[in-house]
Amino acid sequence: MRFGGLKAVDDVSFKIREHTITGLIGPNGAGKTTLFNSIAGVYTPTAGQILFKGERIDGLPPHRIFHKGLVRTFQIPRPFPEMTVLENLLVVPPSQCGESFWNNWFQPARVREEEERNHDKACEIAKFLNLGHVLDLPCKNLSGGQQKLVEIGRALMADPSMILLDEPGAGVNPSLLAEIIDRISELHERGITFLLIEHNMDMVLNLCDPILVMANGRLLMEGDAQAVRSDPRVLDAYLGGEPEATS
Amino acid sequence: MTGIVSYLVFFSILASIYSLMSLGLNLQWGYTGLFNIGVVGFFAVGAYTFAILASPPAAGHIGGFNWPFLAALIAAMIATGIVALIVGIPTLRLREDYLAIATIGIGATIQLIANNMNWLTGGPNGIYNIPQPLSAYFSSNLGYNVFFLVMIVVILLLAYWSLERIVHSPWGRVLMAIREDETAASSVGKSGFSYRLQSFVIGSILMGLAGALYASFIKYISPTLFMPVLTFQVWAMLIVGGSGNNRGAILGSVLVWALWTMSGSVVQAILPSTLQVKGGAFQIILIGLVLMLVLLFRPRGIMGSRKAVVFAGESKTVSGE
Amino acid sequence: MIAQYLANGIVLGSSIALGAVGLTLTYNILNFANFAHGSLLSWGAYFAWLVVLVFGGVQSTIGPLSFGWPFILAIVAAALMASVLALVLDWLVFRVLRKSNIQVTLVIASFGASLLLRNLIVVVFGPEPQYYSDNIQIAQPILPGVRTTPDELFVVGLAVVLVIGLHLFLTRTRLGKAMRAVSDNASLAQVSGINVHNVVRWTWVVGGSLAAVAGVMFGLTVQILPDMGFNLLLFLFSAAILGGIGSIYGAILGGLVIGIAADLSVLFISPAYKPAVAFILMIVVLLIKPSGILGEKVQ
Amino acid sequence: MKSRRITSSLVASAIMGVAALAPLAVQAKCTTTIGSVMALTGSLGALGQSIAKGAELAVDTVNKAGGVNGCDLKLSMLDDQTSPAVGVSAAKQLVDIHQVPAIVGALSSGVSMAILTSVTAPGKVVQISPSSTSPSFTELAKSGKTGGYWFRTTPSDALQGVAMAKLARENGLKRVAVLYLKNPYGEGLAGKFSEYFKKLGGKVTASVPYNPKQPSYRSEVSSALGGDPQAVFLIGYPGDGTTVAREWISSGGPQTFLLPDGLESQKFVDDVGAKYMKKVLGTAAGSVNTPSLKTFDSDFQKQFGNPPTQAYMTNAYDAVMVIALAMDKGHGTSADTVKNNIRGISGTAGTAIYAGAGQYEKALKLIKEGKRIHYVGASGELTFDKNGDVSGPMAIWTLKDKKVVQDRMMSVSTINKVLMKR
Repeated sequence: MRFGGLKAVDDVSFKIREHTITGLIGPNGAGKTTLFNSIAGVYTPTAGQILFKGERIDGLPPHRIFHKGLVRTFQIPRPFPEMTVLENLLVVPPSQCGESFWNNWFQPARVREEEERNHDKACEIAKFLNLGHVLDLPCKNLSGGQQKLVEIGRALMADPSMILLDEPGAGVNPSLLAEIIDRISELHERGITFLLIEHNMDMVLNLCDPILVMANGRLLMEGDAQAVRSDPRVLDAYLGGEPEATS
Repeated sequence: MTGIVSYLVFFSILASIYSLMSLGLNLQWGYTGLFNIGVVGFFAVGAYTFAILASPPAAGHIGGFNWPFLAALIAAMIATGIVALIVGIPTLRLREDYLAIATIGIGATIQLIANNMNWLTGGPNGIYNIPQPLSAYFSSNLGYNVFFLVMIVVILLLAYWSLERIVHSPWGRVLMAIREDETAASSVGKSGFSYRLQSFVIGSILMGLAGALYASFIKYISPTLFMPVLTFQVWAMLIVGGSGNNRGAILGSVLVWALWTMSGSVVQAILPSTLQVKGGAFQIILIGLVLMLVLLFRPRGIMGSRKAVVFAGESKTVSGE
Repeated sequence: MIAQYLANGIVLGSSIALGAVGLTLTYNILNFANFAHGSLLSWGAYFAWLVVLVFGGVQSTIGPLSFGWPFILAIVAAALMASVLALVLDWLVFRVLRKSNIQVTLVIASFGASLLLRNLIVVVFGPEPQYYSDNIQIAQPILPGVRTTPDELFVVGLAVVLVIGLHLFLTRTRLGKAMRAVSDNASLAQVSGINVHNVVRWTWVVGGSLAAVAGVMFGLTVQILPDMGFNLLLFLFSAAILGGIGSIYGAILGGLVIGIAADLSVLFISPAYKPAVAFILMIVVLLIKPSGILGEKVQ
Repeated sequence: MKSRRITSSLVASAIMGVAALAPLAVQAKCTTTIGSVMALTGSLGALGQSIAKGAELAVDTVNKAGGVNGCDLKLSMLDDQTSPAVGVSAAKQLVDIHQVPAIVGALSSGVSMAILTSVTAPGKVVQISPSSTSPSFTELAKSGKTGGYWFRTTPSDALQGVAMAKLARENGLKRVAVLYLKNPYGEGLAGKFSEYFKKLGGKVTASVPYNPKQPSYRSEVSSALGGDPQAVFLIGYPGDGTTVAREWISSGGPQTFLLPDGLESQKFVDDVGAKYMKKVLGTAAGSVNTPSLKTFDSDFQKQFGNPPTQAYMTNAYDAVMVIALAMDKGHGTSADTVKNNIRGISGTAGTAIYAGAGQYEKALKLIKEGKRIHYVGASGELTFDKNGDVSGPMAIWTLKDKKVVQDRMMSVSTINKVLMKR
């Protein structure tokens, strides 16, 4: 992946096994978010392939990748600010009958029935994420942590097989963080695969296996928490004299 | 007293026609964030299609199809929809401001066609023998106008009801999601293009419908009517009434149209005689100012958007990567 | 006959090209379609007219041209004043809205500003057309079948000089390079230590100046009118999009293509459709190659 | 909650609107109100404000001479902003709220026609336009859709086109290019001129329309220049017309100009530069042979402190005079009185009545005595045909010492002779 003359992600190759929580760590500017955006379809890689369940997905637009069951969240949460939490969740379910203009006129019963189903599901997910009491608030009135939960909730509404989480723990107070970690592991047990970028080492080391380490746009190593902790290259990468840059 | 009633009926008919346009624009701008500054172009397509199809034969231009009112009305809406597709398909895929540029172009182009394609539009002389539906059954002018008002209010309510219903459906929800944050919408699987196109076409069809009704009511259309100032009028109506709010769109139309028809007298009363010629300019300056100030201080219009939520400061927007 | 239309097209294209360069610069660096750009063009023309009036008209003339040295001064002054106007506009309106990062809000605000600025001209200077000089230049044959006035040649020459100057500015000076970097990738440029705010200011200055000069050129060869910038806006946008938004050389090329196409179209269709020609060209380009002729990135 | 608020504010604004529009109820003396819709702002604003003065002068003249049927004549004038939608609203206000029997206006054909089809014809109110020249009005009248309520005090384009064709041939011009504004006025005039110029043995080398407010007219002028014309017939108004004329001169076009009434303006000549207009042949509806124009000029100077400078001012003046005289003749103020008596005070039968208060008094006396009169207006003789159109002689104007002057007349019979030609 290049921007002008700059290589942001170069020669990165890895596999994510099903039913894992794979962590992706690395210093600022390592190319993690770029990698993420390439997987999610925001960028088209200049070279290389991205496969999901054996299918090539590089070059597909984000909404097509979503429909394959691969869902993402954003580093800085992007809920629809003027819409309520409930509405944010209700937007998500793929291929809703009522999303077609005509079905609202010609199949109102089907639309209503489906709407009720989605509504129940949204309430359930909101409850699971502890958002039940703010369902009718516009998202712009929520705290940053709650907005992260809304994003996770949106992801769940899609019944995804894999979720890309971009720094779910950043800027979240400790009690909420614990809750987020809790939810992730619970969802993992339900069979959802995760790939998450995180700076909070505790969280990554406790939650993730395996862990990928990136630096300067390259993959440095892959291994479990133990291996990452003991690898001197990782420490080097974090402390090394590379210039800081925002990712 | 009958005079006042008669005038109010007349006023309400025109205000309703503007309301239809303003509702169409509200779907495009208020709910989808599409910046259409060629409203007058779609209005003109509707008006001319109706006039050409519904009129008896006339010298100098194509016509004489004598279509029944309803058929011509529907044809006008279809024609406007097609024009909207032609403008929308190349531009709605691209960045938002391309639509603005394209719509200002289509507005200008349609005005040029209206003024210059004599065989089609009658050129500068316009089309002057447009029939009114059922006018033969009314002996008094006021009686007919009352009938027309009832008809147009029914159409307006129908449009309002349909819009309210559709914007509160899952379809409308996606529209709003795209307006709020296109990237996030795309990350949850909603492709902006197709929804934007639908919204754009439906909104434009309402403008075309307004044009057809105008042509039928006034019985005469000519290129002088389709000046850019009409687009600004409709924008002022929506912004004043509150974009993102269908009731606001209608309220704004009534208020601004009342102001507009009286502003001539107001301008005459306020401005010294040496500046009177520039009254039109002052009016537009006022619109420009209102547009900018509302954007700066009340981005969602005076009535606010659909939900009367507590305003917790400016809408927080999130910067991208 | 064709040669004459071609020549007309080049003269018209020169003004459009300069205006379009300013437009594409602001579009690319500030990231929105600035509908007020046309008004900068009109204001530039009126500023120059004011200066000419201050000098008591354009009595002394240079060679065969219709104007004297005060007019050259007027061009410079107009460029300066239009830059100030652009900066004020930015400070009052766009600076505030830019934070919100919603392009359409900026676009609609610029549209409001354009309404305001255009009609302010009507209020201040009146709606009638004005001319820099009461004298009319008679076109002389310069090539077989081509007649032009000395002023028109001056306009084309000035456009060429400015384009070369702009090229040198963008490739040779630190500021120019910074502008290109910001237009390429603003956040990257910021990281590499470029003062983006400064670049934004200079973008307004360069864009405003070019718009003003385009306005003066247009006023010199046609007339000065409050609506002139707004009427040219479709041409400017078409040129910028045709060449590829963000591409400076594309805008120049686009300006010439639009100018020539509009004037040549008279051979086939009624001159009445001239503005529509620009619009249709633009739509066709958007359909075939959305990034424009010389545009690099697909939006 | 909210809907109630909306409803109440709607009602409030409606009431306010009506209150603002309602005429003053208490009036000391009896008053007869007629209406006027004119472009006081918008693109024809500059034109409209001067034309409005013509109408105001006529009202003043009538009132000085004792008014209509002994009552003061009042003119309620509303602005149409040069927009049909605003124009019909204004006209409807006048008809419904001010209850006027007759409306003078509008100026542009597009606005006048919209008012005619949606307000005055269905509402059975007389409408007299001082300046709408579109041939569509004649067509509409022929089909009976105006109900006979439509009149105009400006001759249709046909007459002037014919007069110009004749004038051009008289001056030995064989090859003329036509550059016309693409509006009903320009199109009508250009069409008639071309038709009769050909019949008279001339050749129209090019007929090129131009749209208002274009950034440049270079290519229009270039295409008009093809075919090597001896002169240009330039149709339009000052403003764009000025620009086209300058472009024409600059492109090396012959400096012989045929100009219609729309460009009979000193400002136009000054802005273009009289030195570039070697020969000017102008036509305008009007009459230099009647005392009416002189009276109008001097009354106007007295009233407003400056001489009248604009085309159609006299036509507006005459429109008001005709309405007043028709009311006197019919001893009433209803729309039908005006409609039915207009032809009884115009034409050629009976005693000629000219402009001015003294003449109006004379007319009142003659009417009382039961004598037939006919009004000869400041814009010329007014003979309304069954479609509400007038025919009259044309004035020929030109430049003398850089000033616009009318120098002779072309009579109705001369024009008719050309019209008969096959």
